[in-house]
Amino acid sequence: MPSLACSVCGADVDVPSDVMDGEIVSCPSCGTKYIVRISDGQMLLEEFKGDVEDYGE
Amino acid sequence: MPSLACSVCGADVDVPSDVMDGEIVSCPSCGTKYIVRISDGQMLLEEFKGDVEDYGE
Amino acid sequence: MIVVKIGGSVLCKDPSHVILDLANHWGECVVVHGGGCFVNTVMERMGLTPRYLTHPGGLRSRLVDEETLKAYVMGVMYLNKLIVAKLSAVGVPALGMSGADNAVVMAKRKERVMVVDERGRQRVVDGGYSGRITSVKGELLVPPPLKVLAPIAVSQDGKLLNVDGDTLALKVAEAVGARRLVLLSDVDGLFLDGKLVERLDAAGVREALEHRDVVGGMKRKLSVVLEAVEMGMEVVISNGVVEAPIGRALKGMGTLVRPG
Amino acid sequence: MIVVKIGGSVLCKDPSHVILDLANHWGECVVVHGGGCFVNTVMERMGLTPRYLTHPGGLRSRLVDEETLKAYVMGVMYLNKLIVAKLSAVGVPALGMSGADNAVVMAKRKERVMVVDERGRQRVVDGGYSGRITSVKGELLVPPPLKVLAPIAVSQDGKLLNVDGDTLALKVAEAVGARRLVLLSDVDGLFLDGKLVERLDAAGVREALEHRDVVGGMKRKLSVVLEAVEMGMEVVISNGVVEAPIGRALKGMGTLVRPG
Ligand SMILES: [Zn+2]
Ligand SMILES: [Zn+2]
Repeated sequence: MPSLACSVCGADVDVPSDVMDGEIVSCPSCGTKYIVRISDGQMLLEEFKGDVEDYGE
Repeated sequence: MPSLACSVCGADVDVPSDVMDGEIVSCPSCGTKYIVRISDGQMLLEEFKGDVEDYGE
Repeated sequence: MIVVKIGGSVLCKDPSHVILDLANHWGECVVVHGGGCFVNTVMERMGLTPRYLTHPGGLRSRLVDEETLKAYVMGVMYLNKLIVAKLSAVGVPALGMSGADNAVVMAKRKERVMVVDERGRQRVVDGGYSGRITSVKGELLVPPPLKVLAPIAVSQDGKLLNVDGDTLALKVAEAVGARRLVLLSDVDGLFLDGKLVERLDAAGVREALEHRDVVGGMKRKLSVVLEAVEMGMEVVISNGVVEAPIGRALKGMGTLVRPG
Repeated sequence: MIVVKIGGSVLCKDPSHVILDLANHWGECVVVHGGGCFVNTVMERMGLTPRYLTHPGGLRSRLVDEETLKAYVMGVMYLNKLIVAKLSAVGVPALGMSGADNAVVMAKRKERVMVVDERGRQRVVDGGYSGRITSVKGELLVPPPLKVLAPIAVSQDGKLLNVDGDTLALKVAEAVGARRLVLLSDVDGLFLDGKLVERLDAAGVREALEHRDVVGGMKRKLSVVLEAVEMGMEVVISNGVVEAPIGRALKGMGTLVRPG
């Protein structure tokens, strides 16, 4: 399972091996939520700021 | 070729044997124009009063 | 003022009663309509398959790509003109509008929406041509003539966007200061455990939202109802395919929801 | 007042120039648009084959049965909303309308039309859902906002009807007392013997109507032009897919037809 560094606390954030673009992951250490961004084979963590439509649920 | 009586002058108005509903025929004697109306195998002549869209030509 | 939302199911089944009844009430109404069922027919005819997004909490929304948007705008605008034409025949001066007309309903494209994908995982995807309503020009919606509003909004940069009809009705009601919101569909109201719920307050709506019978379209509708009653409006969820449906709704027949 | 007819060919090819130019002229304009080419695309997508009637004298018109009417209304109303949305993005307050809105354009269904059938014989057939315009409420079409009118009329009994866009533009011009009528399509004007005709008077139009190059759509257009100049209007047939097409037309570029 690949992992990326949390930009807040530096801990390893695990990413499922079958991850898809846009998937939500959390840092196991500080709880920061991320959106996994995949483009051109590169994987990045984008901080999840909540500016996403969740249909009020 | 079937024919029907002109309701104006009584002359025989010829109708083509392959006539279709709505076709225009004229009385050879007085010139009155008719619309041939066919329904349920019955053929009738309806006087053509000109209240028909002809696109101004 | 009263905002009357005519659901797509009413338009697809039998719009004649609500159109006739608008002749009695139009002077104090704004109409918002839906069209989902007809849009699906149009899409099918055009060889497009309706697709939906499932959101956390179970709500679903239409996935609106470019081709779907075309079919959507065509379908709902056809219904809009059908309504307006029928209203003119019963003597109601009616002006059909989309939100793009006079930019009366503006929205922001939902660039990022949260979905639950096939594998049950939460994912952020592009929302396509769906919009979140940002403004409604209420002063342009007051009769006469009766305004009949299709569930289409316009973005700042001039793009047409799909918006949810019930949500639009709520925003319109807010913008015109309506005290009553009538939601007409092809069912008699909210059913819980097989029984029609005749009266509800805000707390009751919150409870109902957790009920196992409340799913899909009704869940979305109740979220809208909750917002409306929290603003102090009276809401009726009622049947639109029966005689004099607006009169019936205003008498409280169906599910009447009051703030208190 | 100026009536600007935007042909379907302009909308299908590139409506951006005329929309931008309307920002300069909208205060004194009414827009009427077409949509034939897009309607054909919609019909094709829906598995319908466009059919036409040929009339004595050679004019052709669309055969509008019930399914065709649906595709027609959907297609032209989609274009109507596209125009209005794009206008809103360039700051033009625009209200898209069909003739059914406020019953602004009323028509009578063409119950009996004369055609020349496959065998070359004249025959009276049902005209389908095509209408002959009986009234236009000009006072509802004056800006602001700019009115953008789709070629749809309504009958007394509330049926939507297809009407010809050029003819609608003429009737609108008459109703609002317009002095100028601008007909925009994707060609530079009237071509006879391969050359653009820059100036014409009524007599010249009558002559041109007999010219072998004048067939189909151009024949219908010239009949409309003749009626317009006989009412004292100035008409320009001009290109709508070039920069500043309205400004160009008002300078007389294209085919300028004057009464005298
Ligand atoms: Zn962390
Ligand atoms: Zn005779």
